[in-house]
Amino acid sequence: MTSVLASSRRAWLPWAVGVLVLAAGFGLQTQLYTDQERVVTAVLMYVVLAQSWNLIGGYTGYASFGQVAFFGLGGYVTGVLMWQLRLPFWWALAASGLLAAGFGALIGLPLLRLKGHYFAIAALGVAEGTREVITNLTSVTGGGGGLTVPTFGADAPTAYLGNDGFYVFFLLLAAFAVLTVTLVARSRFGFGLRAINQDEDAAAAMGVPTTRVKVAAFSLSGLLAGLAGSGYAFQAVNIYPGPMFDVQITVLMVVMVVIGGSGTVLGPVLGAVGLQLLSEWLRANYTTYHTFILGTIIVIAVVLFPGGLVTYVRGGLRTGQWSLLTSIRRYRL
Amino acid sequence: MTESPLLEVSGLCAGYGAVQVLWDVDLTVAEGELVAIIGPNGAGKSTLLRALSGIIPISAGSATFRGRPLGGVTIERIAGMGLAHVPEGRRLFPGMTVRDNLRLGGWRHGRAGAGDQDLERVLELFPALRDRLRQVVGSMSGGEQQMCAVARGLMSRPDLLMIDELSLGLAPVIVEEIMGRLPRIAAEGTAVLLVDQDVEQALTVAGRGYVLETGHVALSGESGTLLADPGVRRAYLGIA
Amino acid sequence: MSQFLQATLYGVLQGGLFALIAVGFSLVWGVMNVINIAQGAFVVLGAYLGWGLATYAGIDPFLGMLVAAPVMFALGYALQRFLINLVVNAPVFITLLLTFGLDLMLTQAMNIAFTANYRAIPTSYASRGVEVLPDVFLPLGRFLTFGVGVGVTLLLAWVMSRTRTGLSISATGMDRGAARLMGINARHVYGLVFGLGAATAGMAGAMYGTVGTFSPADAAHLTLISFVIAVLGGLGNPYGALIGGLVLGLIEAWGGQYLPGSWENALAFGVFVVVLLLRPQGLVGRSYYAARLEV
Amino acid sequence: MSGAADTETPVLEVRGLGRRFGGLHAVADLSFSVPPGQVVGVIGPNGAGKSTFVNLVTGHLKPTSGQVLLEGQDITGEPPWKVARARVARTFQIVKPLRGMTVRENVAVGLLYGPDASRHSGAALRLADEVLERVGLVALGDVTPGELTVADARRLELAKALALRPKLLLLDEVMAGLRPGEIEPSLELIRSLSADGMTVLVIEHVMRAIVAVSDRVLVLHQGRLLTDGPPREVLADPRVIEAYLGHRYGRTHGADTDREQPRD
Repeated sequence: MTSVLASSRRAWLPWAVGVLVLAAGFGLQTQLYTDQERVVTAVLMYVVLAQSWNLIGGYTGYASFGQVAFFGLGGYVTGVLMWQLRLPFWWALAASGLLAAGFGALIGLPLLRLKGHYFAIAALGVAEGTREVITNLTSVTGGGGGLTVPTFGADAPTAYLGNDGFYVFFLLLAAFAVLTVTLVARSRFGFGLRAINQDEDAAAAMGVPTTRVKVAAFSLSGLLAGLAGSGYAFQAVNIYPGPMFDVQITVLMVVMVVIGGSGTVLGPVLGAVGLQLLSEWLRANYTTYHTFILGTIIVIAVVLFPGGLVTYVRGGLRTGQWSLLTSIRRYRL
Repeated sequence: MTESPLLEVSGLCAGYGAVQVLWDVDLTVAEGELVAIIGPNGAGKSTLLRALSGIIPISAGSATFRGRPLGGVTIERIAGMGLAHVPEGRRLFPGMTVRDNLRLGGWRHGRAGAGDQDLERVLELFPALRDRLRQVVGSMSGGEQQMCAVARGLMSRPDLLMIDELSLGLAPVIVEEIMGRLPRIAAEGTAVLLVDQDVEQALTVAGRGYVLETGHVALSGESGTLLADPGVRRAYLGIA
Repeated sequence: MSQFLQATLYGVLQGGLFALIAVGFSLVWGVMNVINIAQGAFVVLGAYLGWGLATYAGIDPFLGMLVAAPVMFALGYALQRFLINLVVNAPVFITLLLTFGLDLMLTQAMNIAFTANYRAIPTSYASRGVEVLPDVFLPLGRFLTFGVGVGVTLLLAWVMSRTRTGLSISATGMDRGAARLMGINARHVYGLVFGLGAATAGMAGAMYGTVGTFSPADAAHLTLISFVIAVLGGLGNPYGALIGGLVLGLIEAWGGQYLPGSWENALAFGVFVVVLLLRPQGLVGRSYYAARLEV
Repeated sequence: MSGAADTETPVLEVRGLGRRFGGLHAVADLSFSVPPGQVVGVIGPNGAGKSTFVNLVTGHLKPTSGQVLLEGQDITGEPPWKVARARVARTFQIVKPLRGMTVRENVAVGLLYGPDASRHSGAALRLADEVLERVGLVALGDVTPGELTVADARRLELAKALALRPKLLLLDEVMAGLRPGEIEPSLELIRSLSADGMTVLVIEHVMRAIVAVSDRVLVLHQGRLLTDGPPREVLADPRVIEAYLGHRYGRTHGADTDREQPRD
């Protein structure tokens, strides 16, 4: 996580670490019980979702409160294609990703003209509206009663992947998401996104076609969330509009990215892994108080590290300033 | 004058974050005095007023008002001490009527204060506002807005009224009208610290003046002396 | 025809309650630039307060809300003054995350204290109805909640525009820096605003409990409703909340009457997004709210 | 420096350019042209419409009337990024550094997206050092803009503009807030850019800078062109003094100026 120039001498290091982590992911699988394997699978899915939000909210600076729309859409495209048309999962997966990306471009064009929180809430409206449309297209989607992806026997276009299969699927998808964001961060496109995040007028004055770049970022973030939704729908078998478009999923993406460090490659990964594991651990050990404690932790983290953990550590390493009160001094009234 | 001045600034430094704008500024204003601060754009005039009213911190030097230090005091408290600041761009509450804006100006006197007496006093100074009391300020002309802003500042019966860029964007005849009221305000006991770009106007109404240039006090003295000083024009136009 | 009138009446009555649910959310957002995700939880908490007073002390919920309001006000004031104030100048989605954390805490605390079961605040009169026109019934309970909703919202509008304290709130929302230059204590004003937001939410909750069932799980939906209404009407404006509430109430009532399934919800969000794209400042909103926060 | 023949196609030409905000004419009926290689000072008191004019040329604002031509090509109403890719670069009066990026990365954005778009960020970052070298900021390449002094922040603003390798450079108060000693290097830089054939518009309050560097000065007042001519002549114009120092100052002191003028 060093700057591009400084890392040019040791450019291989992050890649090596990445490959090692991926290998460790495969190794870990052999050591896990079924329940634990499911937990880690969920963690990996959230890595994908957090990186999806990171692209548009973290790098581009457009906080989308409707990101779950892509997840839900991806899930329903897969569900409908496998249920109604008996298409194999892999085709449905590709279709889900492409449709979610297309949807991102479509709604991005009008929505990304809005600034700040107006964009955020318009995206929320789109997500809620999409859920309602899915709910009411009963003949296609099964409506509020949900739909069941055929998974067994001759009926199934693709055989169920099982716990091990979905673990590998989401491990590879998470690797793909992290790789995508890493490449974006270092590319011309990434420079454009960061410039837009800092100052759109200044970016435009340096030749960045802001609308085009923003829409592309939103579309790419839609692709990642759509792929995650697709895999989730297949894994869950029974899907319903409520859970597929749950606004809490969006909020979790935001929390993970912000707490980890938005606009960094590593932050969202740490945020997703840390928060999801913590949440699962609390759920297992403090069933009753689990969301209460989680809420408390979020409140404390937001007050102490509003810029995210990665940003805090990086700042500390650079300036030697580790005071936890810095951000309070900056943001209090 | 033997007693200590109303406002005393010495060696004041201030700026925004790491960026220092003012360097070692010395300045005094006595009770009931009308003082002008002039200087070209970017000289630090507004920054000085912002530092005095607590909007930005004073990084070095001191400023005292009635002998009490202003450094480290919150904006609200400084306003409560009787130091009113009419900010650049007027900053009226745009959706409110003139009357409501004026009422808020008298905030520091609490529920009992800011009574009809104060209102009557400022309306007498700016009679044009009398017919506008129920008008929403956003819909008024720039000149009327500036009158309302000055009147709002006076509603708190301050000991010192600081006005930032009074003439900005206003027609000369309006500027003349508002500036013409300032000596009377001072005569009635409220000292005035006027920041403006209109050198002639400002120095005509003020008794003394300071010329700021790139964050320093370049010149200071009686208005008449400054008006005749070629250094003033040099500060603005860069040539003699 | 009577069906249409009945739906319209129902929509208007529902709209009055919606206004009270959302007005505090809108005020907090408009004045402080804080999006309070815990708004729905405040409403549900108010409902539990009303329920508790009715169940254990036998206090009628329409009186109980007068107890709920000051309790919620104190809670809101303290939360702002001691917690939210620490990050109130941070970018808007930082404060949003903070209130999201609060929402999780409050909702789960209510789950623990009251269980997730659905409850209602029964009264002897709420279920009665009066036939105002042939085949058009006025449900008494909903009529009362409408009256309270509209009444309190208008009262808040009056307070905001006519009283000294209200003026200081409006002024702080329009230009915090200028308000502070008048000597207005912005920290206190923010506490008041958050307190008022919580108090109106609490009253709305007590009303909400008399006309239907509630549980902690309703919090998210209630926050979402507040979102839609605040944006439809325009931030920081009680009249805007009233208009937004009525628009949403009517869309839901008419849509529910004439559209199959739950298309009315899709319609509501469609209108929401279109309003945002065409008039981001809301139907009656003005853009100057929360415009100046730099000092 | 100037020496451009009138027959040459002007780098910039504006015809009847105007912009209204509500009832206010921020810029009204502005017409003039700038031949290649000229350094033109644009002055005027606060609110004269200088920054609006810059925004109209670069597409950050759309004009309500008139045209902007770049080397004879109509670019009126084009979005800012297209204008930038046509090699029109600008600085902002209130500096707009990309705060979350290092100084070097700031400049790289222009190199990646500008007219000579390089595809690879690594290459752009290396090229950025050349631009930083020119403005004297190369030693601070790894610093974030928040840690820069006013003078360095202005240099960065300039470097971001130069990353586009512009034909036409609009400098909106790049010297405001600088200490006298810091102004000379900026002037030196403008002269050297002009020597390379770049056309420069210097919008400035610091008069001595304008005089020192400009071939020609335009004075805007209340959105209109007040005068246009050689710097010394323009600054001696009583109307200009009046616009700056107030309406009576010009009358009482204007006469002195005529007497002082022959000194140079």
